Amino acid sequence: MASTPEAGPKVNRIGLPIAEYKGGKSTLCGGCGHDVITNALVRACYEVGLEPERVAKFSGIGCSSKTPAYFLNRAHGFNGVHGRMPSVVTGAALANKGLVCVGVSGDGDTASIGMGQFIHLVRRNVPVVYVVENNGVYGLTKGQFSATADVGSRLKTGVLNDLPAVDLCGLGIELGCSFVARSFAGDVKQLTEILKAALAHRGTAFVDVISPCVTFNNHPGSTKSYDYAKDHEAPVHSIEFIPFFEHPMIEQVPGEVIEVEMYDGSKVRFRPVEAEYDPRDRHGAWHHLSEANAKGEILTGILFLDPAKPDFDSLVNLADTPLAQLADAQLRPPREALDAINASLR
Amino acid sequence: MASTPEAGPKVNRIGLPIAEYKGGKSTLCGGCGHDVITNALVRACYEVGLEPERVAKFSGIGCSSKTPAYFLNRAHGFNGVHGRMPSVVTGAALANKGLVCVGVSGDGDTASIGMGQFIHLVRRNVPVVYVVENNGVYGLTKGQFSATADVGSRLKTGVLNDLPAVDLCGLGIELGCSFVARSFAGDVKQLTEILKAALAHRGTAFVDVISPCVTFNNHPGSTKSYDYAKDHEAPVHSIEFIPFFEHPMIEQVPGEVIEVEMYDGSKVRFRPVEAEYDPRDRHGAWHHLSEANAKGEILTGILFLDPAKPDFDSLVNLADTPLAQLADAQLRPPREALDAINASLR
Amino acid sequence: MSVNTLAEPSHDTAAGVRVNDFAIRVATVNGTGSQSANQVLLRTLFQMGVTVTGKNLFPSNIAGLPTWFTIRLNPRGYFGSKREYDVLVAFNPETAAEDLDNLAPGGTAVVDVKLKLGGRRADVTIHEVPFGELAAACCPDVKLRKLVANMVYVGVLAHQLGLEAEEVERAIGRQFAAKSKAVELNVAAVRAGREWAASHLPPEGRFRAARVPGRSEKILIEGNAAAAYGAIFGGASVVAWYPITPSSSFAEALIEHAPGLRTDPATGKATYAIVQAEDELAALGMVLGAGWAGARALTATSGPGISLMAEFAGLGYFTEIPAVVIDVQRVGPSTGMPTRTSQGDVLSLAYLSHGDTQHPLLFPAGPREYFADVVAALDAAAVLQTPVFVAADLDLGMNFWMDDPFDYPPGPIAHGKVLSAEDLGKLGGFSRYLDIDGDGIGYRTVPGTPHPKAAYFLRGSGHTEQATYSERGDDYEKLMARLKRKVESNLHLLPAPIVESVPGAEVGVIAYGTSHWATVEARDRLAAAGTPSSYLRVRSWPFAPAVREFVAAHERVYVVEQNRDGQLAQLLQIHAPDLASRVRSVAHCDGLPLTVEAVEEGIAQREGSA
Amino acid sequence: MSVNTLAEPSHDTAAGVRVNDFAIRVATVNGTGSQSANQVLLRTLFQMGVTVTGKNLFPSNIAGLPTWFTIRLNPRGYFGSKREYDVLVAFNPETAAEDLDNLAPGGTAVVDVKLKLGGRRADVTIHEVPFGELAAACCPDVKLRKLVANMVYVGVLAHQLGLEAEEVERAIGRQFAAKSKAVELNVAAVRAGREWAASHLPPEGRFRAARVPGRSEKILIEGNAAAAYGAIFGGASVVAWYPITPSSSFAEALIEHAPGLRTDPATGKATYAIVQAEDELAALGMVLGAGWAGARALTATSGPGISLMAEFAGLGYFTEIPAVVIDVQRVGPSTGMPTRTSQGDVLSLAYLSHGDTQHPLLFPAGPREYFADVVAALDAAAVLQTPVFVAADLDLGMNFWMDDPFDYPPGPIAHGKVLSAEDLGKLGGFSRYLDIDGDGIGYRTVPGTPHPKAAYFLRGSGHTEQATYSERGDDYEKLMARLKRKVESNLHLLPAPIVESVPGAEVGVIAYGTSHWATVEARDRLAAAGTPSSYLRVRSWPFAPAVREFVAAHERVYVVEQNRDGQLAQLLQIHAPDLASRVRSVAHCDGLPLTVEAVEEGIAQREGSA
Ligand SMILES: Cc1ncc(C[n+]2csc(CCOP(=O)(O)OP(=O)(O)O)c2C)c(N)n1
Ligand SMILES: Cc1ncc(C[n+]2csc(CCOP(=O)(O)OP(=O)(O)O)c2C)c(N)n1
Ligand code: SF4
Ligand code: SF4
Ligand SMILES: [Mg+2]
Ligand SMILES: [Mg+2]
Repeated sequence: MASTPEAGPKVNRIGLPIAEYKGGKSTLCGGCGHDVITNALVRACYEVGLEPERVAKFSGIGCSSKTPAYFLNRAHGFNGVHGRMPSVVTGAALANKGLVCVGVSGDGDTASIGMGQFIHLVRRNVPVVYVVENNGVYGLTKGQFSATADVGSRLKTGVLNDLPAVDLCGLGIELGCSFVARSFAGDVKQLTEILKAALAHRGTAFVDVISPCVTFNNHPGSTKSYDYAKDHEAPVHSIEFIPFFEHPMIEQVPGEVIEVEMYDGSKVRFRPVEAEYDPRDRHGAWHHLSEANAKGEILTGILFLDPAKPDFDSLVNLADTPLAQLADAQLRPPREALDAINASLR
Repeated sequence: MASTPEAGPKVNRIGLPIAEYKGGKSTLCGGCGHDVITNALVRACYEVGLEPERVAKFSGIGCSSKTPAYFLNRAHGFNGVHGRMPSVVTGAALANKGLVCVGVSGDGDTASIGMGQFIHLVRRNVPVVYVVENNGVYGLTKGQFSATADVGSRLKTGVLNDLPAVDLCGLGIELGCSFVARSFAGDVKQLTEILKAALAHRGTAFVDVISPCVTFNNHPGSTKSYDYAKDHEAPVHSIEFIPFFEHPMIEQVPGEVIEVEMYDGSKVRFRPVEAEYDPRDRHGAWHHLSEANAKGEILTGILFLDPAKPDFDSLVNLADTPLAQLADAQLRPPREALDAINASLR
Repeated sequence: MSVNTLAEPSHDTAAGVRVNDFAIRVATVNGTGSQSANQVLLRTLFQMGVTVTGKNLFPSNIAGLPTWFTIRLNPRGYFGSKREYDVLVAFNPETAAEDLDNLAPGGTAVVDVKLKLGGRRADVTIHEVPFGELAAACCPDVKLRKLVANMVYVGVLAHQLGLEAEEVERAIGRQFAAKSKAVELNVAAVRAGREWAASHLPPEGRFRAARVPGRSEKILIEGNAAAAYGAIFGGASVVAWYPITPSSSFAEALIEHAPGLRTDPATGKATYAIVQAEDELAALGMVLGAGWAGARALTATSGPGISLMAEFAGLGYFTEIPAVVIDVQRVGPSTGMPTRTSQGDVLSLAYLSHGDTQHPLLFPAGPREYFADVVAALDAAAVLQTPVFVAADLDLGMNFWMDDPFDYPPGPIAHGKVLSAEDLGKLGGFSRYLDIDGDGIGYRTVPGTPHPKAAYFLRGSGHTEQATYSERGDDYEKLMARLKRKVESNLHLLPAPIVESVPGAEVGVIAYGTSHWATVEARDRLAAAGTPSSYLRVRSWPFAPAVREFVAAHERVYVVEQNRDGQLAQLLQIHAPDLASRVRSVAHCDGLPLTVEAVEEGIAQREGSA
Repeated sequence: MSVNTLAEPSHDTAAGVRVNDFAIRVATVNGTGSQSANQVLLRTLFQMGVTVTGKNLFPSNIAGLPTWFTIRLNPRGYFGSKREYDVLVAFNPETAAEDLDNLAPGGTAVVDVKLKLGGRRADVTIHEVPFGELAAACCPDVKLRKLVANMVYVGVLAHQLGLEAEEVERAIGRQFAAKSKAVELNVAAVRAGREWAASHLPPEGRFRAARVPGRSEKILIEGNAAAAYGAIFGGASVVAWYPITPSSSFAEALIEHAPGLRTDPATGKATYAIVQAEDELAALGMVLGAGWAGARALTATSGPGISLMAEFAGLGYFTEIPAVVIDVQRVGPSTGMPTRTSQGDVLSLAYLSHGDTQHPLLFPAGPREYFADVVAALDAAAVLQTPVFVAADLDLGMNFWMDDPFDYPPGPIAHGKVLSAEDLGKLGGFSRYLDIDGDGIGYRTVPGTPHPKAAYFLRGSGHTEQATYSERGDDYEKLMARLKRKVESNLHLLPAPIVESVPGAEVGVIAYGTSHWATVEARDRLAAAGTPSSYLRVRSWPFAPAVREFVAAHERVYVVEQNRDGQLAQLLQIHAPDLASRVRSVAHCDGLPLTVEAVEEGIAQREGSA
């Protein structure tokens, strides 16, 4: 990998130092999980050698949704309205199929107000890396429970959540999302590998990251605290991402390792921790996840993956040139065409 | 059952003839599946001897959503806006916990525009019989595909649907909905039993009914036509509903039959068709459904059932008297209470 | 579109026969195929060169409820509706008696003999026709008979009105396009009707249609289809929509026509994307995402969709994203009457979203203008970098209109101020929201522009000229003032009002959109009755300076529109408070296309008490 | 609330010492505990009987950004804000220099010695305080030191301003309620500050606070908490909400206070339901469902939520469902400045939804009135059977205000025309939308009413007086006309304007909501400078007849408000077009509470050019 000490490059594949992937200064609380994810995104983009200008960043509203301002200053960003990022990404992805879309949302932004749009984005398999920074609360509005809060979790004020959590990964699997992952801001290594794989995916790459809110939901009694997540994290496999431009260190894939080739030729290797966990098996994934949830475990890893599913751009049969870059002659039919229409209407 | 020819009563348990459960004249197309469901609802309410005045009817917008005007004229009805029935029901159920709420929606109304609210209603386990009259299209706007249209289904115009269907039952099971059923307008007997069981449930009783649109989606090539559904229906069990006020004809439950007691003391007996189908097993239900979908089968029956899950009214700890009927003295604290507040603010 | 483009010599003849100057109402049940028959009638008259309008009044369900189709023939080029009808085809048993009662005295009714209405009125001519028998005779297939019966009334009318048989058959050919069996069947049914009429009815009716020469350039088209062509020729590249009457036919026409006109010949791939969104919030979200990313993006909806778009509309305004929204207005509020026409969304559109906003509105009156307005809106949105709304309505969108042919868009496609990588190379960077040119409009870049300084961060929260986050009051005030200036100092980008000044007239009349057509005729009637008036047709908002001048030049100004509260009149009162007392509202909305009588009476009454 | 309820004798003394007549600004970083310190300051002054306002200016994030708290003491009972501040606590390194530069000449600054600002200005007094050391000395726990340092500045100010030690400690006791350890720590910190000041600073500052006797009845409360009490005493039974600044504290206060006041003593169960909805569409949907089903239902939100509620608002209007929506306005459009105040939603609220609508609006100015307005809105909604909006704002909702105590609601709870089963037994049935009483208001029933004729079918589509489906134009027109009449002929249900007529004044001033406070003072200043004016405070819309009369009685009428476009002025121009030219807008919105200077200058300028 580009970041291993041996290679030790100051610049990446396309000659950029990591600084060129950074964003503005974060205005989040010190220790907020979201800042960790921001850094992982910076590192992932740097390591896979993405041109920052090819990236478009998206978000809704919330502390999490502020973060696109804190990475990739050289990429355009769209910080829209609360819960409606999916539709904005969909439009942008259609307008310019050459973009690498990266969306960051919160659990409130996606699982509460944004639920409908999220599901329809997944259904369309819109090409985007869709990160939910999941802290179980509305950070920006001062800590009310969101729809991903677990039954029995308590706020600092003592308020108890008695509604079942929406499991966005379970939902993703049910909906046939082509890339469903969960990680934890306390597990940066795993998170970074997952993000790199997500960037190599064509279609909706959904990544739910437990991202503790240190100000409102990191106390004992919370099920989204650093401590709780550390104690309950259960990775289903270890993940190694091998970008298309690198040769794997070990050519031979050992027997228990599952290798999946991504759209751009990159490879992801999974070494199961949970025996026989195969991320290509949708039924198995749902089953494992559902059982883990019942036990209170937080299953992490790339839970499900289907690199072959056609993405929305290909379903729509878009022209090769991005729509946003079409010449006028392609946008407006000639005068004769209108004459013919007029004639046909007589 | 009240409707068996032997008993042959002109009136039901509470002394009402079936005519008292009817509504206005339907303005739907002749042969529309929705009218069949309307009739099944009339019959179910009649047979369980519901007081019509205790019922509140709800709907969104669509051909399906017109139907609450066609049953139970003696019940109040609320035909609101497109896709937002769940929130309206939630408010009404809180306002008057004594109501039996019956909602009718369409696949467009629920699975497209209404997806977010639907999920949150299920999450809260709001007490309502929630029927989706599922025809895979927007009937009222002349037959565009909805989000439940299957991949590969074709419109009369030849337009092909290339997006995967949202399976509302699968979604319900994923979300832990406490009552998930699927039926078919061509199978009135099953449908009526399911609806009676739904009326006896406390919590969200979700019933997805394949309800062909004879005008826009009943042609060869459609996967929501009468013919297609007849050919592909796969009931997981036969269902017998025994209302709380009746003695079962056969006291002894045969070995393979599963009996579930409902909130009001009624019983539902399931005789598996699919070997070992147990509607109390959430994992099994999801698995069966998912496999059936892959095979193109339409699994019908009460797919999942959890009568013990607390409903929203009980979570909210509502007063015994419905909020809508509270006396003024319960709505406004006394003068002394305000004096004390004023004093506390000095 | 100018006033009275189709004026033609009067055809009134002696002996009380009315030529090309009457209205036909066909009352049927929806879902029974009567629409095809009515289209054939309308198209035949159009092909004969007659000035004709067809108004379809249909219920908000799919089959089984009453529907009326009204065709007006007119020798003076008027396209407005009138209250009365002179010829009736009563085909719906449920409404037949009422329909007959409302027929103008002296009129002619064609009714099914089974309805037994022959003796109901003495002051009209009632022809009782055995439709069932005639249909059975010409259509062996029992299932199709109901459909075919409709064509029988076309035949009866063809005889009575004197429709040219060739043109009827040509119209049938078009209506059923490739389906030759259907053509045959329908032609046979028309003949059966005509033959029956020839042998049972007087040789000529009181109401006659006669060919008008020199009309070969005219086109006949549904408004929404014209708008779809506008989108195609306007260069729209991303269209998101959610089905809703009466806007769906816009998207459906686009889906039909775009492949033939906007497919890349080399690859066979589409130079556009049309997405059926999950609702209207998502539709506008997609449009904003696409517009921001450099597409020419557009959506079409109706009232309920507009309400749902409010939040995104505010985002588009505040962050300056090009977007076009077509609102095919229907009767609100709420679901209201989904299949009835209205201009009730004007105020909502103008100020859509919380906070201070101001969205340019365009008001097309006919299909040719609707085409041009969609092109203009796409250009204006790109140049102004803001959502632009085309306020059409059901009457325009879903009815077939006769009009002059479409004009090819005059200029090149306008893309506004977009900086390329080369531009940035020269400039060394840019400030997204800085008003360097003094016209209130900044320069933008689109994502994917290959230059390290191309990016900016768009946000719906407060921002500086450099697009950085700001909570400073002065940044906010400056931004908001510029947004206002941006629109108001670039009004030349919007279609200009059309003024017809009548020297010496104390009265001014203002109309917009489809209210134009009844107003034109009402003004002529009022002038004939001694009240001449000047006229201004508003084609966009914010108002051009000419609007104020027009109000200032008249003692009393009547604003004609189709809503309850006189919404455009209110906008005018706000625009010109010093002249507000001159502005009087003639607002009328019952969901039907505005009638000449409603306008005439509305103005005359107020003039009487002036 | 009347004008100048708190007038008190001036306390200005000789030797340039200003008593109870100056403003303090505390500049800190948010999330560092400074809010508690500022509350203690404010509360101490309040307890001393001083007329005092506290304005919290905070950023839209949770921690680490600049925040300012401004306390104004005033001997004439004014509650408006003024532009200048006289005493500064500069605690935020990032803004300290700018904050110091803006201090009024002659002012006093308390700054951290570390900032090295001692020599920055000669025309103000700068006290450099070793906050770090002082905090360290009194707080052994390193983690808490940052918090405690805030209390040290309270101590320094207590010394300089002459705050009564007992009252400071009482205020700390209240602030930290049961947490006795926190109380101790903070009391110690205040003492440390005071002692340091006593030994290092001159014995008395130029700015002094002095007890004002006879103020024991006053209350101090955050506006949204007052509104929550209003909901509790107004009998609200179903409240649905979605978190959004600056409305969340309304729901949170309700969640805090309802259990103690609205629990059924017999069962321990709640006589209300509070639901956190998934978004604002759902929140209003729940409210409409509950209102229809007979609950007194309410929601609170801010601008973006209002936009999302547009469709449901139209449904509520068209189908006549009681509902109350509190809009705690912030700066829009879009996300805008979520933690800044504005009156920018007025037009959106008035006409929320597509189609013709008209929603009653209430404009509370202070907490006591906010309480009363929520009660009044619940009653008016029930009686009028329509959504009623309470248009508050961030300044009112999230700041602490001194006010007279709450009045117990005068009459019984108003439920409007609801028919019981017995009523139906007597009547034999009813027509939901029939105007039998001639006041535009029909009778309704609620679901569950045990009578076979109780039911009706509510629909957002066209309907008859009997609530049956209708697409008839005349039914629609009749319904829409009645809806208009219903509101406009029952304006007595809404709070009446308050008028202060000054004989002979040519100038009239109109304000509403929180714009009132700066306006009161600006009028006094203008009068002193030779421009006397009459005053009308609008408390609801549609306007009562008195508003028109007021405009008619003055040559020039200035409408003061906090938005860009002069939205209420526009409503007034529409309301009285014949007087529209008299209406002038003094609109100002930078997100900060309106200042006296902005109003004074706004009017004076326009008067100058009048
Ligand atoms: C329409 C709308 N409603 C409400 C809000 C207020 N709001 C801002 S952020 C937020 C929730 C954020 O929660 P989440 O997405 O979980 O992000 P976090 O702050 O926890 O990272 C809410 C409700 C808003 N901005 N817009
Ligand atoms: C906000 C809004 N958008 C769009 C519509 C138009 N509309 C009416 S019904 C309908 C879809 C109905 O589909 P479905 O729920 O499947 O009902 P069906 O007619 O098929 O029974 C749509 C899109 C509307 N009424 N409101
Ligand atoms: S409030 Fe919570 S989510 Fe927001 S920045 Fe602080 S720690 Fe992060
Ligand atoms: S259009 Fe389809 S769904 Fe609607 S009434 Fe007709 S058959 Fe039923
Ligand atoms: Mg969160
Ligand atoms: Mg449907």
